[in-house]
Amino acid sequence: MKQTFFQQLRSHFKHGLSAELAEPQRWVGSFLFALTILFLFAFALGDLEEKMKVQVLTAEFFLCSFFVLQITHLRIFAAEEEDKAVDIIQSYPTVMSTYYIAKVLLAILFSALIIFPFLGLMILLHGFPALTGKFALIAALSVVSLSALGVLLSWMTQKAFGRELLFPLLYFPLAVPVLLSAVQASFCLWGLAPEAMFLKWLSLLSGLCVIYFTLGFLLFDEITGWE
Amino acid sequence: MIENPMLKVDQLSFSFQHKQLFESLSFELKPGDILHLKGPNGCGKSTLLSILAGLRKPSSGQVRIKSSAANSIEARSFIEYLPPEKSGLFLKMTARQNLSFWSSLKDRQSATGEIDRCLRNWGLGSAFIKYFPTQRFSTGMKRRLALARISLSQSPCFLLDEPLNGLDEEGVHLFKNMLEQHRNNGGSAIVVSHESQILKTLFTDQLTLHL
Amino acid sequence: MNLTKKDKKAFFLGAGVFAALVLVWTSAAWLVPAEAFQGEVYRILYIHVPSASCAFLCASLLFGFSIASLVKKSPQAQFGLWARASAEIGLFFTVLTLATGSLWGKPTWGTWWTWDARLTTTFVLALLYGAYLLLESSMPAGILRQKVCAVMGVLIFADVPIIYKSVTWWRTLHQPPTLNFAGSVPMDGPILRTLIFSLVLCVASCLWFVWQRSANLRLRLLFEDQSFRQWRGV
Amino acid sequence: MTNTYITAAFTLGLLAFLGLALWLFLQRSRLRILIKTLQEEEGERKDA
Repeated sequence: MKQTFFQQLRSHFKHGLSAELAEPQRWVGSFLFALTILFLFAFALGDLEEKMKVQVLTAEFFLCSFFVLQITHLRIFAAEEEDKAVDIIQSYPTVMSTYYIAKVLLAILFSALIIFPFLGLMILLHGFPALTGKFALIAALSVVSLSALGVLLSWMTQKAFGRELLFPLLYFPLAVPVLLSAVQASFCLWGLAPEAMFLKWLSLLSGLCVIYFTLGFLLFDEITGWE
Repeated sequence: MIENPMLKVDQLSFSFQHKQLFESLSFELKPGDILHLKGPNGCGKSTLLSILAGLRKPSSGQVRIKSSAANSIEARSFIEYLPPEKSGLFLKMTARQNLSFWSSLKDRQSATGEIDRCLRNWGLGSAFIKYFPTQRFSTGMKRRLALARISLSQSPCFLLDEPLNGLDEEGVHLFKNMLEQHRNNGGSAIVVSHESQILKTLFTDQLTLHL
Repeated sequence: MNLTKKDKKAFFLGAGVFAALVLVWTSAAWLVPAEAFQGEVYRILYIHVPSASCAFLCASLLFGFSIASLVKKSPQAQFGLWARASAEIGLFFTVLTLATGSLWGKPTWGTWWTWDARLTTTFVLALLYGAYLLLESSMPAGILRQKVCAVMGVLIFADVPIIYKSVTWWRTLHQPPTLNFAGSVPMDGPILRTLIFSLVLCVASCLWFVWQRSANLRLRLLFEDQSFRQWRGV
Repeated sequence: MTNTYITAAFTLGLLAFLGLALWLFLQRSRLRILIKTLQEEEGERKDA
């Protein structure tokens, strides 16, 4: 009666999707957060010289996506924790790594749902020159690697006291290389950094995706089940 | 041929922050047995059930479910666990979504017809229940939905912690029928409950934990 | 003062290492000949480089103990305590590295803090150690805490080289590393010897600190168990 | 001017090491005392 890997992955993902859709206020909240960032920067931007403007807009974009990701990851297990469905999932014959992968995919889906429209708005309103495939690739890679990391940390801190304070303190230092390479890679796009470095930063970003995903995939089993 | 026991516990002991809950506990559960777990509050009944459900690691001793360790995937496919206070539901989702998720996890993929019949059996068949999130259910109805999940799964071994809390007359009656049917089909169960008079007829043997 | 004989021996050994360190550092600070380009201020290297290496050594110690506590399932093995001790001592050495780094930066670059590749990496490492200790203190004692902290230890170790690589790429655009471990500073004769001496002694004292701190943690655990058992009248 | 930074760095290093060793030493002796009083208590309880 043992389910295959993909069957369980599908049922976790399908169920998680309807769980997220059943509770829209969670990710609508972070969309409103993104809008506030958009307006704040619009007030503060003024008329900067072109090179400076691009730098500030890049900072705005990655600052906002980092916090949207953090809000999403902090609440990713809320549906299960509410009525202790987590215990039932762990008492069921679930392959916990499929549960991890399903949650990471959901985190990526719902944060991308907020971050990419936000990017569209920035391009429209501020003339942010990010309408290139390369920048979309950078944004996608950083969302994926941060989601793989965020879901793992969110499960780890589930039973900790003062979780809302602890989670960002764990999340930020581990996210430094992702944010750094994302910002520097996008600077290469606009001539603020040597062109040759773009591929290096991209390889580092994708390396981070692989590392955080495999670590999460392997280590997730260790922190579930018999606690 | 003596059938191999459904669940075998030997020399199990558990201490939580230096408080010894139980010491070298051994018992067996054969198919068709309904064990009543009794004992004063705080003697570790719920802890014992969570160990058997593979949620907690015992300090020492072994738990074998159909000859595989309690926290292995094979063992988990045989048991069905009901937590004491909370019923383990997705509160923002409807009763149908809850049941279809749990059945898909146990490779049963029960069709909506089967789910609806199960809901009707437990008196949860009305339209209101089909379309509204379970957070609007009363405790009794939540308990019935959790018991519906357990009966739908048809796993051989049930671990039920205070199944009757919140249930009304009809609920208790439905639960007794389910347990009886489960026993006749060769299933086994461990029940932690304080209303032992109501369920006395169903229990085959009992185990008392002391403080 | 009723330390056992074993304690006295351990602290005596520690005092010996410390005395040797005092000797090497005082000679490094004043006696060893000045370096051609930077004059006197390069001497801070003798304390900055060893403490930085100890900071990164503690990261690998933390990694080793985390893997051990993940693999070894026996609850008695106190790898969790060793991991925590190495994280605490690691934090101590990262702060020391940052302090000596900025003391070295002031005369060389005229500012207390520069986003130099190694300083930034050490700064992030300090954040990681702080995060690890905060995670451990905010979870109830038990097997889950041990496993979660071990996972954090693995994440830290996996992250340090990546941080170092990315920060070095980032900083080399603006100003090439004037001094790195192998070093543009001509390493020969007395300079190299003193550096190796202070490095060896610094590593020795780091291991000693980790060892003593974990012994204290084990002792406290023993005291807690015993007092609780006594209170329970077991 | 520069050697003030050197002396500052080295004294900081040595003081830090000394402080840490001292902290460990005091902690160790405090724990030993606590455990001793515990054992004495245990002894008294056994005799009583």
